[in-house]
Amino acid sequence: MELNVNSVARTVQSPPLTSLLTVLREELDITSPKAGCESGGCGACTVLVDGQPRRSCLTAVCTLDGADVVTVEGLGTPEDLSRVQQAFIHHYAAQCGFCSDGMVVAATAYVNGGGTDDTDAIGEALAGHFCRCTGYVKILEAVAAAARGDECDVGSTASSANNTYVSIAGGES
Amino acid sequence: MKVVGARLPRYDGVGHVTGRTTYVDDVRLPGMLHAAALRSPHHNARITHVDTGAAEAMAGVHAVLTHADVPLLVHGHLSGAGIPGDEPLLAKDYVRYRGQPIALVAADTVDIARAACAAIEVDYEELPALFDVRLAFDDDAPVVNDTFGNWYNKYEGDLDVRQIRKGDTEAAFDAADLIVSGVYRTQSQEQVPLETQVCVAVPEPDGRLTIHTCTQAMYFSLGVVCSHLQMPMSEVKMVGGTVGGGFGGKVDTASDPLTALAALKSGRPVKWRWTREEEMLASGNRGPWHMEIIDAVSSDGWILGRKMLTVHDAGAYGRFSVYGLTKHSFHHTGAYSIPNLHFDGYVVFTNRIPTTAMRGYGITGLATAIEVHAERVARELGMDPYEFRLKNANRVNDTSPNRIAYEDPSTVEVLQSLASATGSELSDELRAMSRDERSGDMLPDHLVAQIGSGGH
Amino acid sequence: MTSTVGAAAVSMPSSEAEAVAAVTEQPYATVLAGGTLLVPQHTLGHVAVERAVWLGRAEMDGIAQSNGRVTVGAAAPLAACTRLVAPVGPCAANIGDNEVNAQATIGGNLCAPAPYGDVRGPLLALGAVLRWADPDGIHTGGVEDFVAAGGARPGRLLLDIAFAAPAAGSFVALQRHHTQALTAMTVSAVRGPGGDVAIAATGAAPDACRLTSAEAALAGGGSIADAAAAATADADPYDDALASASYRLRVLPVYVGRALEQLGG
Amino acid sequence: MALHRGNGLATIEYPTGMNQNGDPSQAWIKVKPDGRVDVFSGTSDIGNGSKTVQSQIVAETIGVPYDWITYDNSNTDSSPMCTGTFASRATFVAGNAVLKAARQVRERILAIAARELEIDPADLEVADGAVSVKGTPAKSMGVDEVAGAATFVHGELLTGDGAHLNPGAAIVDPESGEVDKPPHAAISYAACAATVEVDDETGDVRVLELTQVYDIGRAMNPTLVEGQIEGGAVMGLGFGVLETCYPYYPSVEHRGDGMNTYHVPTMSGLPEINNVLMENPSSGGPYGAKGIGEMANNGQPAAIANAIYDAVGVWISEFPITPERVLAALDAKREGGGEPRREGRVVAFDEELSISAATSAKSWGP
Repeated sequence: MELNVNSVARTVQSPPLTSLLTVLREELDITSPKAGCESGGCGACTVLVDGQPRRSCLTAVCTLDGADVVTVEGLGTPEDLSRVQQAFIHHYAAQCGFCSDGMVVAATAYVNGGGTDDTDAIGEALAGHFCRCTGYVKILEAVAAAARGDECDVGSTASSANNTYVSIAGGES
Repeated sequence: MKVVGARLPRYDGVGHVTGRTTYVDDVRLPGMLHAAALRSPHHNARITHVDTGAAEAMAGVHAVLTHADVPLLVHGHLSGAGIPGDEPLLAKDYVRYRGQPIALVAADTVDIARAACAAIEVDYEELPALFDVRLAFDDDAPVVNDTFGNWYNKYEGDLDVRQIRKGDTEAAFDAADLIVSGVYRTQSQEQVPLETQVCVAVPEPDGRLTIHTCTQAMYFSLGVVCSHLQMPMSEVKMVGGTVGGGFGGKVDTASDPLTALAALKSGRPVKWRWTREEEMLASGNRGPWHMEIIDAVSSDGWILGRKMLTVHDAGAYGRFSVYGLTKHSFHHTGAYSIPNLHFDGYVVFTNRIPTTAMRGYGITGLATAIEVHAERVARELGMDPYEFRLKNANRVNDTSPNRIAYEDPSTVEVLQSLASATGSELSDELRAMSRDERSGDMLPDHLVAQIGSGGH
Repeated sequence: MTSTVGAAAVSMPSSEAEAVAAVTEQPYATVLAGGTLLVPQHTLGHVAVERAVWLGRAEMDGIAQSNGRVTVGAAAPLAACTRLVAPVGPCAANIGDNEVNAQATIGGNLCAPAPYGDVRGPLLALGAVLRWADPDGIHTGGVEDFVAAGGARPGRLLLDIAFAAPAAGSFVALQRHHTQALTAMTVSAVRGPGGDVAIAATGAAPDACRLTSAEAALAGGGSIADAAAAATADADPYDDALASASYRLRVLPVYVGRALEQLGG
Repeated sequence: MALHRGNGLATIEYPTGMNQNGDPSQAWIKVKPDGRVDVFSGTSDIGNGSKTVQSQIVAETIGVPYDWITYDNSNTDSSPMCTGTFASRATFVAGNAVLKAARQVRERILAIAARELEIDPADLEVADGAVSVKGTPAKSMGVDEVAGAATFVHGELLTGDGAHLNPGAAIVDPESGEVDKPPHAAISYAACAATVEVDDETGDVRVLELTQVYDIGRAMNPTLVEGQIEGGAVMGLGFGVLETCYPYYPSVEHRGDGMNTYHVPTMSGLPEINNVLMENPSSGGPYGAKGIGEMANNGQPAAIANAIYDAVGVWISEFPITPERVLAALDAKREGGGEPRREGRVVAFDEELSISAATSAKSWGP
């Protein structure tokens, strides 16, 4: 069967019930979708299938013949980062980075779908994507920034509005 | 300063958001095999018979490891600190927790490896299991740990308790206006790194081993691997440093030594990636703590003394639990200066997964206990929670339970800042407090003797 | 790590009739709909699949309404079912995150036992009629009949689910804050055209169940509080990772009360 | 149904570095002929940002731009010993190792530049990738030129090594617990306030707000330390009200085996998290740093428990604070129970949980 992966036509040989995640990682050597749980529970394997976010671990590859699959590699490159990727860097939305591949894909789908910068709406939309490092605060800020269309400098990072600094002697530092 | 203190982006941030960062599971090599483990279905059992013949005969199986394949079966992770080892890399005569690995299979595919594990015959004689740490001291309690019995007994040589004795606790309790006791039980928590335990081990043509590791501590893990394999450090190259979350759970070196042995036995690169279910049910997690605190308090809100009993549920083997308990004992007054202390702590073994490090190791549960207890005492006294805490908060040159003078404590300032941030009104007297060395009203007689000679 | 064990063949029928034929012929086939439960179990080696039939092209995902009767194809995605009347619509919306919700089907959820299978509750309350096919032919029956017949298994295909649009419906769930874990308990209530109230729960017993004692209390003129209190008689609570038996029993009346309040007079 | 709001707080302290010390870190640095700097350290980056922070320390200490630094922690062949990334030690202990190595490199750069510029090294300084004469900034040469000169004129390698080991391993007196030297590298302090909403019919707790103050020593990279604190807040939220490996502890039955049966915190309905970061430089850490990564999940559980008491008047002393525990406590209170034993000056809470209640093998109690 055929898949169009990141705009490249690929022929797939894996047995039909093989998950898209396994096909991408093990047959096509596209390693950005992560096998965080292989049960649909964590969101680290999310890719776009015909533009919609999909858990690749839950999707039998045989159901996708001819489909258009985009992984995070297909959203932008280090030289040409997408707006969401820039926002993730500028807002420090990736720490260990293991959830980031699926998170960036899902955030891209949210922004492309006309999602707003409303924190509750973002939280609902990405609720199935777990991150154990960030506490989500900066992910929410990154997605909101991307939804607004903010220009995000990838050479620096932003302070969250929720953080203030003082010195032991008192006063703002 | 320009670079330190600057809001620079992550060194590896671009790789993280573009799918380019390489984690261990992303390593792939020609001819790489995949491993799966046979794990104990029982909480406590004697292994009476193991037959790996059928598994070894399966097509696509390249190595089956049991305890007999491990050059040094028991390595003490803290042997450098004088704490003996107790945990076999693969179970030999007994399994002491459900999920304990008994064998590892390396095969062409993970499906074959799993099928081969299922084909290994193991006979067990089930034994009664112990789960409640409070019952570990009973004469008829099932025995959990073959090296130590039911609680660790080698502190500083041969003590079976980690203890702190400071000041005159009996006198403090005699003098108390109020004695408040509470029992606090905090739970086991899984680290839940998004990346499960994973290793790729590669036998190199020159006889060395390359180990792609998810460890939080490459040199520590190098030592663990070389000890189990009885190889010099020069023979093993750990490759790692990029970890998909750890939170303490990847100090255990859970997958490296066995994957390395499988690579050596098969002569092929081997990957062993744990499933999420294995991560949840068989990887080391934060241990439960049972803590009993009794405080002697004066009616004007001073904590005069504390008696504390801690029983740490370590699970079946010691790992880092003794370290965790010692750290716990050193901090059992929290952010307060309590001059008279009587602390007894035990590391108790139960037939559950061996517990290990997790963020805040030894102290997360302790801080929880101390602070709920502090709130209870304040409420019993009818005292404002901020006032009670600010009064007893450690000051410069107060001493810790183990007699180290606090150099730069900021509890007072941190609490004042919190009150301000949350709009909680503090009295002028509380606002005027500082961390400065105790004097005047802040230096009542009972705190004089504990003042240190350090400070600044 | 390409799967080599159980490299099942998958057929892709293009109509319901073809799907029935494909599922019921020997060797009996396993049904693949959204795949959210089957695919991970297959990946992890928890199920052996000899042959599978994918419903994605069988045109079994329609939702039709006529003469006050709603018919939902078994392969309708939960996301499409969220616009159905309460209690089934809100229940469908409560299952999974957005991605799982878009992919999972109502039939797949119905076929999955606890801790999945949340839609069994509202469908029981609605008195939904299921149609399913197996080698013996086409069967119709309620959720309880389908479950009693052994539920999903190779060779059996759930076709559709039909129910009369209720006068009113309500749905409440025991959903913990701050987490996405499965729902421990749901209560669905339905007021039929004749004013009679049907109540069903998931998580009150090992399988979804009607709360007939609570219904009887209402029918007998009892208050919401009476009905809520009576509900415990219908419970067969159990422990699992989500909630204890004692907690289930303790809060069942609370959620029954809330469902009935939401249903309104 | 009634929802009740309450506020609670907790204050905590936590050591930086391995308890009792004895945990070395080492690093070495070499400079390429164009002045670019290669740092070799064995510190794993588990998401905490050690690659970033250690690179910042090196850039700052040598006086070159951050993007001149290549940081290699990839293997044990090229990197010297580091005990690892745990115990909040990576910034403090391993950071000190790279700091010392960078200082050596800086001295070597100054020495070569002094020969090139024919001036006393003490009169030179390095900043922004250039060596210049103090007070005469016009007289300068780039670090790239210095490195080139070292390589091709002087036949030398600009390199440095550093190791950090906090003074010895503390020895503990087994009787008193007294130690002979500080068993930590530094101590940090923090406080947390929680606002919760409790459903008195179901026991369900929603955490609405977490406000936290952390003594961070010094923010090496403010964004990164915020990331630690925010991440810790949500992990502490999980510990406080959601997560347990053994829902029926001490029983081992009914364990959650995946992300949908073990209650991991999610993005939806996140509490409002506000932080105050207080700079209180440590005496021994690189640029005054302390390690705060681990303590970041220690304050929330008690603050939440205390807020629940404030809201509905019940104490929960078994964690996590599940709806069932809250509801059981509320039920006990409604039935007139749940009070501590009060006898004279003794107030005894939770006696039913105590070891004395379970066994006679260990006697303990007020």
